[in-house]
Parts: sequence; structure tokens; C-alpha cells
Amino acid sequence: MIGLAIDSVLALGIVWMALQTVRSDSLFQAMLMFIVFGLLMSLAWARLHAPDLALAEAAIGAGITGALLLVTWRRLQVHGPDDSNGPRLMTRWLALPIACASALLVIIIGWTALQLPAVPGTAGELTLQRLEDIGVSNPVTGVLLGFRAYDTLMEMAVLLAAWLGARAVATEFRPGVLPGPAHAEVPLVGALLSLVVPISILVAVYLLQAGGSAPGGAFQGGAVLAAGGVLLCLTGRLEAAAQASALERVGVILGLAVFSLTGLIVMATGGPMLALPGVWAIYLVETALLLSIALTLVLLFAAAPGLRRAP
Amino acid sequence: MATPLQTPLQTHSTMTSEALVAVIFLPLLGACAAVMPGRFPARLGIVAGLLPLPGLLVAVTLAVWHDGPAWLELGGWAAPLGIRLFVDPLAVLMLWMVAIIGGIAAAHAWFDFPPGTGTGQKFWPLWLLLISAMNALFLSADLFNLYVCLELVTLTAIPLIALAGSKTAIRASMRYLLLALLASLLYLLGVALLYNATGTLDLYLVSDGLGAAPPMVVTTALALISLGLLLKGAVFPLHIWLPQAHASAPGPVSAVLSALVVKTAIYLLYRLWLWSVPATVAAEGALTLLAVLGAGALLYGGVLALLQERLKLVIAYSTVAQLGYLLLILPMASSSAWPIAWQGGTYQLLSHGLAKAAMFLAAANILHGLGSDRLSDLQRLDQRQPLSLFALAMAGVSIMGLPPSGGFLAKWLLLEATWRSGQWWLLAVLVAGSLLAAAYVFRILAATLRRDDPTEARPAAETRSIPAAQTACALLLALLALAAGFAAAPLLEFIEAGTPGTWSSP
Amino acid sequence: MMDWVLSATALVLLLNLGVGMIRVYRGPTPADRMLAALLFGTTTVAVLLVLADWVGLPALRDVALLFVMLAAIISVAFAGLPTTDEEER
Amino acid sequence: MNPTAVIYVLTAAAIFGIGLYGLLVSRQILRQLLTINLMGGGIFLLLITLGGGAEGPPDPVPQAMVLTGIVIAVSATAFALALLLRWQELSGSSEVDGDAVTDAVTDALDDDE
Repeated sequence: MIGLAIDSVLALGIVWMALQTVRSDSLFQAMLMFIVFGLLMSLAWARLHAPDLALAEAAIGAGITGALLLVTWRRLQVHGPDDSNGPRLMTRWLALPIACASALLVIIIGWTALQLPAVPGTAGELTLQRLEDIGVSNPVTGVLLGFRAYDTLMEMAVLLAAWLGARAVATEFRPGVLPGPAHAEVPLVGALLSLVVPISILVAVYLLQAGGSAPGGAFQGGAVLAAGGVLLCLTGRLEAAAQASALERVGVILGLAVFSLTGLIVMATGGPMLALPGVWAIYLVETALLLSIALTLVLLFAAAPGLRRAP
Repeated sequence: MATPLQTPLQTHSTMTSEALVAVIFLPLLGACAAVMPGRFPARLGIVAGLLPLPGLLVAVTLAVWHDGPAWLELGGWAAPLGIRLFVDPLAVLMLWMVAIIGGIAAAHAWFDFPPGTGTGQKFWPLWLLLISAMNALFLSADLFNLYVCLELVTLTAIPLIALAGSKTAIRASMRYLLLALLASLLYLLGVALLYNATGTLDLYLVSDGLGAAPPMVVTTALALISLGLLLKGAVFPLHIWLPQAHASAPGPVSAVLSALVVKTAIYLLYRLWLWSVPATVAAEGALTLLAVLGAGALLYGGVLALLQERLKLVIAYSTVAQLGYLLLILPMASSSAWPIAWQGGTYQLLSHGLAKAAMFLAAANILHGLGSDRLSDLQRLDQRQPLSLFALAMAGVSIMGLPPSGGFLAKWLLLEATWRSGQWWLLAVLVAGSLLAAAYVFRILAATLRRDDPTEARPAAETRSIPAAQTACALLLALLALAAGFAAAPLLEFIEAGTPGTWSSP
Repeated sequence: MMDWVLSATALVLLLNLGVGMIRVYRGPTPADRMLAALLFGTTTVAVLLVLADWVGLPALRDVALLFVMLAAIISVAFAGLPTTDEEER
Repeated sequence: MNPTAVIYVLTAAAIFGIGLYGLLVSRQILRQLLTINLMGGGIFLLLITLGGGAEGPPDPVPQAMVLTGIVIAVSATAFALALLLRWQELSGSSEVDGDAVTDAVTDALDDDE
């Protein structure tokens, strides 16, 4: 009974936050609501027995996305007129029919989903039966780097495309778009950094290592490492640079290149494409993925082609 | 109605599977190389990523020609567990289009975006990634993997549009992006429902489970997926993002967008309705509805193309119209004329791709040379850029469907199929669509041949010369579009071998 | 019994979050929002720790750990944002 | 279906609908991006709940799908934000001008190059 009460409170919180994200008049407030929405989603994943997702949602969904939104909002304020509190609706007369249509869709989706019977012999059940063939005991890692490794590879290409796209549309390099250096340095920041940054590296390595048998993996680890990098940007330790250095470029393509080449080498030696030969290969690929994910996310956050140490 | 595809044939020789993998991974690794600084890695990436594709495709084509369609299980995991690639005549045809159009457009782009420097650094990694993503999409047999591929196509195509840099281009990119993301989400929601209804994500295994699933679930899932794809494929009335996006992109990008990128969604609609959905479930009504949308596109796009004042916008609206043909064939899937309809539809896919890419490249040359692509500024084009005009005219012949072009053959087959299946309303739409196409193509040609009004004419000093190779690229594509009308017999035979619903269990 | 206590605790903590949400929503000053956000971090960690036992997934403690780290970063991110009148609405 | 699952399925549907409504009626691009992310969250929640998350560890395949989806969502959002910055730089506004329907009509006759 109390269990249901917990679920209801959580569900109501999620729906309310979603509603406020859409409805609140100030854009800044909408973003805050969205970040809280991400936190609550993370709790929902925990409740739904999916700690892998709770980790990912906390680090990527709420953490990195939230930071990206806040910093972009800030840049919009600095570089243009403020219209974030202007009229929220596109066309008032369309709002009601669209609301009705959306409500109808909610009913259809809810009704449809509730009708779904349990289907035996799903791909997921097969995964659990065949997990030993991969050599890791965390089924999610098994799917991501074993059975459906191709998805993960293509997803890395999507992340690369996002960076390439952001680089392509960033017209000119505008120094000072990162907040931080403009403020007087608070004495505690240095101490905080010397504590948090090493911890973020430690946690990233731990999550990567744990991914084989427990929740965690390259994506969560990469996001945590990226969070450390974001902190360095926010406190002005790292600055945007007009060009990516060769090392940064290597870092961005590292995950995709190592993953593809491993797959191709296995294939060339007579194995099937993208079958990683053993757990060591999984960790090798995952390490490359982690580094690429972390670097790409930080570069996306900085909205700059490259980064350099602040003088 | 098409029967579901039975258990497919085994994987062919390892050489074929290696060629299939290379078709996806060479451009992908090429993109990685092009990210690195300097001219050499960029050139290496472009050449190694694009040049071997035709050679690889010859091997794949021969294998499919002799032994029929094939699977490749990635990682060695069988279907419901892992992801597999599937290659059949339709997929082979699409891969050829990517290789040819992508290759020729790349040659055209080489001059505007020199590899390894300035904008070239931004352009080439995205371009190669887009080629790789389309190849991956045409080969993938997994619904969720297709979602990832669709996102990759979107997230590489849109920055390429934005590279044009104009206000219109950025605005069009923004709108395209928002609608494309919405489309992906609709698709993903449908896939989520399908997975839970059938327990599999495999495009060709879902059909087994669909018969047993509650009809409401199947209807909702298929409706959501189709809606997403219609939005991505810019099918009337969801085409609102297309004209500005295609018209404001850099020339080679416009060519690939119109010839290939929008086709990815239509291709998936074919796969979904003609392969995944078993005959017992597919409602005749749904296919007819899709055809009605196609008819709407054909007429609306044709009329709007007639109203445009800028060459690239005419061509872009012509794309909206020409996509309509591809949906018109669907209601004939259950008739005896289906093989002909299928040949016609697939041939339209091919010939429109070639002709439209040729038109966009020619338009890019004209825009670049004259500094404007307003129809009123195009007069005396036959003296200023005769070869670009020639390419435009030849591609126009194919778009109108005049003999001896590939477009003529496609439309002829479509007419024959509608005639035989007795779908008179389709016949009427086909004729009206062709008349509209003729009208807007002739309008362009008339504008280019006009020579009165010396006051309005721009001074000749503004005319810039175009690298001969760029003119040649447009000409080559136009010639290919025309040549598709000759020696079509083996190609049509190959297409017919892949008609959905004709394979039986091995 | 233990289960009951755990779930009741989780519920109370969640309701706490709800009260915090109201503060984030109403503001009115950035400081209010900031403090509420910090409360969020702390309470979420507590909820996760309780859930770890209630749901029976020790791995949720890792998630709690991650939240502690991210909370520090979010505070800095907030502090990095200048206080314009924008936020005070 | 157990009551917990029912609660989360309905929540998922509601978030998706709220997101869709927000996307279609908002004129601020940043807010439209928020709503797209809301819709994605709804789909993810649906996948995990239907995958049996209410009773025990959910089906690993949807979990992997959601994990992939989260990374794709952040990639798309990051690119969209970069594009938005560029749009604001060129137009001086971070809003969509006019609404999608009337825009399509004006675009048909429009060439502001």
C-alpha cells in the first residue's frame, strides 16, 4: 500500500514537472523544472529496478543536459535581446485543439500499452539465457557491447556527428562565452576542484570497471568524467579555443575508430563482424568509448571546436 | 497483398559479407580520417571512403543476382538476439544510388569545399558520415538500429544544410531539425510498442508476432511509425520543412538531400508495409490512405513548383511532387499488376534520384555563375552556361517523363500497372502529375531561353566561370538519368526478382 | 516490519522532495531556488539509499554516490550563473 | 498488469502527450527542445515499464535501447543548442517566427536571400 503511495507521489511529481516545463512563463524556470524532472526520472529508474539507467539519467539526462541548457540560456542572454519571457504560445487559437489532440493521443497510447500481453521468448529473455557467451554478467553491458554492439557503434557515430555539427554551425570563436572567469574567484573553488576532479576520474574508472558485472559502463563513466571537465570549464580552468588540437581530434574519434577497427580485425581473421573476442576486448573498446564520450560531451558543453588551459 | 518474407537465405560467401561491411565502414573510417587536421588525411578519407564503393557493389550485386537476397548476422548472433544486415535487389539499388550520386556530388563539392582547409574541414567528415549512415540504413534489418541510423542521417544532413550559412538556411535547418526529432520520437514510440507486442526488433521477424498481437496495439504502432516516416519523408501535408531546407543548402547537399535522404523514409515505409506487415494484418485502407497522400503530394507539389520564382525552389517543390509517385503504387500490392507497379515505383526511385541530383547540381552551377537563381535572371542562359542548361534540360526530360529517359520508363510502367489493376483514380492522378511536371519544367526552360528585356538583364560582368569539372558532374548525372531509359531490361529483371511477396521459403 | 519502515521513510522523503519542488517553482529569489536545489540533491541521495534496501538493489548506492558528486557540480554551475533580474521572476 | 506498472505506463503516456503539446504550441526554440526531451523521457519510461521494471529487473534489451536513446537525445540537444545560438546571432531572436502552418504558406512565395 505504501509502495503504491510512493509510486503515485513519484509519478505525480514527474507529470507535474513535465507540465511546468511546458507551462511556466519564465524560460529559466522551465529549464529548472526540466532538470528536476530529470532527477525524478532517475528516481523512477531506481524504483523500476534499472540502476544502469538511474546512473545514466543522473549523469547525462539531468547532469550534462542540464548544464548544457543553463549555459546556452546564459549565452543567449549575453549575445542577444532577452525574449525568454515573451509570449510562450505560438498561436493561441491553435493551443486548444492541439491540447485536445495530445490528450487523445495520451489516451490511445495508455490504453494500447495497457492492452499489451506478456509475450514469451522475447529478445531480452534470449539475452539472459545466452549471457555467458559474452563473458560479462551485467546483461545491459552484454547487450550494448555484445549482442547489439552495432547499435552502440552507430550511437558513437551520432555523438561524433553532434560535435561535427556543432563545430560546423559555430560561426566564429567567441571568447568569454563560458561563464566563470568573469567573477571574482571564490577561495573555496580551488579546494573544491582539487577534490571533485580527481573524484570524478576515480568514479569514472570505477563505473567502467564495474560495468562488466554491476550497473555502470562506458556511457555512465564517460558522463561522470565529462562532469569533471564541465566543472573545469565553469570555473575558468579550461577555455574555448578556436581550433581543436590534433590530440583532441584523436580523442573525439577514438571510440568510433577503435570500435570499428577491432570489429574489422576480428572479421579479417575469420570471425564474425563486431564480435569482440573476449572480455579484454570489451574493456579495451569501453575505455576508448569512455574517453571519446567524455571529451565530446565537454566540447559540446563548451560549444567550441577545442579547449585549452586558461592562462 | 504481399505475403510475409519467409525465412531468408543463408549468408553468402565471406567475400560478399565483407563487401557489405565495407560499404558501411569505409565511409565511416573515412570520416574519422577527415576529422584529422591537414589535407592529406582528408583526401585519403574521401578517396578511400567513396571510391571503392562501386567496386564493392559489383561484388554484392553479382552475389544477389545469382543467389538471391542474403543476411549477415553481426557479431554472429542470430536474429532476435542480435542485429543483422539484409541485402536484396531493392537494397542493392539504393546502395548504388548512394555510391553514384554521393560520389558525383562529392566530386562537385571538392571545388567548393577544398578538403582539409577552411569549410572543407567542416564539410567532409559530415558528408562521409552521411554516406555511411545511408548505407547502414539501407542494409539494416533491425527496427531500433534503424532509429539510430535515422538519427545519424538527420544529424549529419542538417549541419550540411546549415553550412550554407545564410539566414534562410539556418532557419530551414532549425525547423527541419525540430520536425525530424519529432518524427524520430513518433517512430521510436511505435517501435517500443512493436517490441513489446512481438518480442523482437527484427524488421522481418516482427511479422510472425503481429498476427497474434491485439489489433489495437498493432494499429497504433504502425500508425505511429508511419506518421514518423511520413514526416521524415516530407510527404504531403507534412512536407512543410522540405522546400526551404533543400533550396537553401549548398548545391551538392541539395542533390543528396532530394535524391537520397528523403528516400530513406520512403524506403522504410516500403520495408514496413511490404515486408514486415503480414497480409493478414495489413489493411487495404491504410495503403490506400498512403496513396491518397501521395496523390496530394503530386498535385500540391506540382502546383507550388509552378508558382516559385527561384530555380532551386522549383526543383525542391518538384521533389515534394515526385515523392508522391512512390506512394501511389501501394494500393496495387494485392492486384495482379503488382510486379509492374513495383518495377515502376522502384524505377521512379532510381530515375528521380539521378535526374533531381543533376538538376540541383546544374542549379548550383547556374547560381554560382550568375549570382542569382531567380527565373527572371536566367535569360540567355544558352549563351552563358550552355552545358548547365543542357544538363538541366535533359534531367527535366526525365522528370517530365518524356522518352527515352528513365523517368519515361518509370511513368510508363506506372500507367500500365494502374490501367491493368483498374485503379482509374490513380491513372487520372498520374496524368495530372505529369502535365504539371511538364508545365514547371517548360517554365524553367522558357525563362532560360528568353532574350528580350535588355533592361532587366544583369550585366555580363557578374557572370563567373565554373570549373569545367563541376559542369561535367551535372552533365554526367543528367546523362545517367537519360541512359536509364536505354538497356533497362536487365535492371528491370533484377528489380522484378526482388518484388516483395514473391519469395518462397527456401 | 523492516520493509514497512523503509517504504514509509521513502514516502516521507519523497514528500519532502515535493515541498522542495514547490520552492523551486515559486522562487522567488535565486537563493531560494539554489537552496531548494541543494535540498534536492541531499534528499535524492537519501531516497536512493532507502530505495536500495527497499527495492533490493545495492547498486543504487552507486547512484547515490554519483548524485553526491553531481550535486557539487550543479552548485558550482548555479553559482556561475550571474543573478540577473531574469531569474528573480 | 500490476498496479505499479499501470501507474508508470499512464505517467509515460502523459509525459509524451505533454511534451507533444508543448512542442507544437511553444514559440521559444529552447523550450521546444525541452519538450522534445520530455517526449523522449515518456517513451523511455514506457519501454522500461512494459519491459517488466515494476516487478523485477526489466528486460535488458529495452534497457540498452533507453541507454542508447539517452545518449542520442543529449547529442541531438547539444547540436540543436549550437544551431540555436547561430540562429540568434543571425536573426537576433531565439524564437520561431510565426507559426509553422502560416509559415509554410508564406515560404511558398518567399525568398529572403
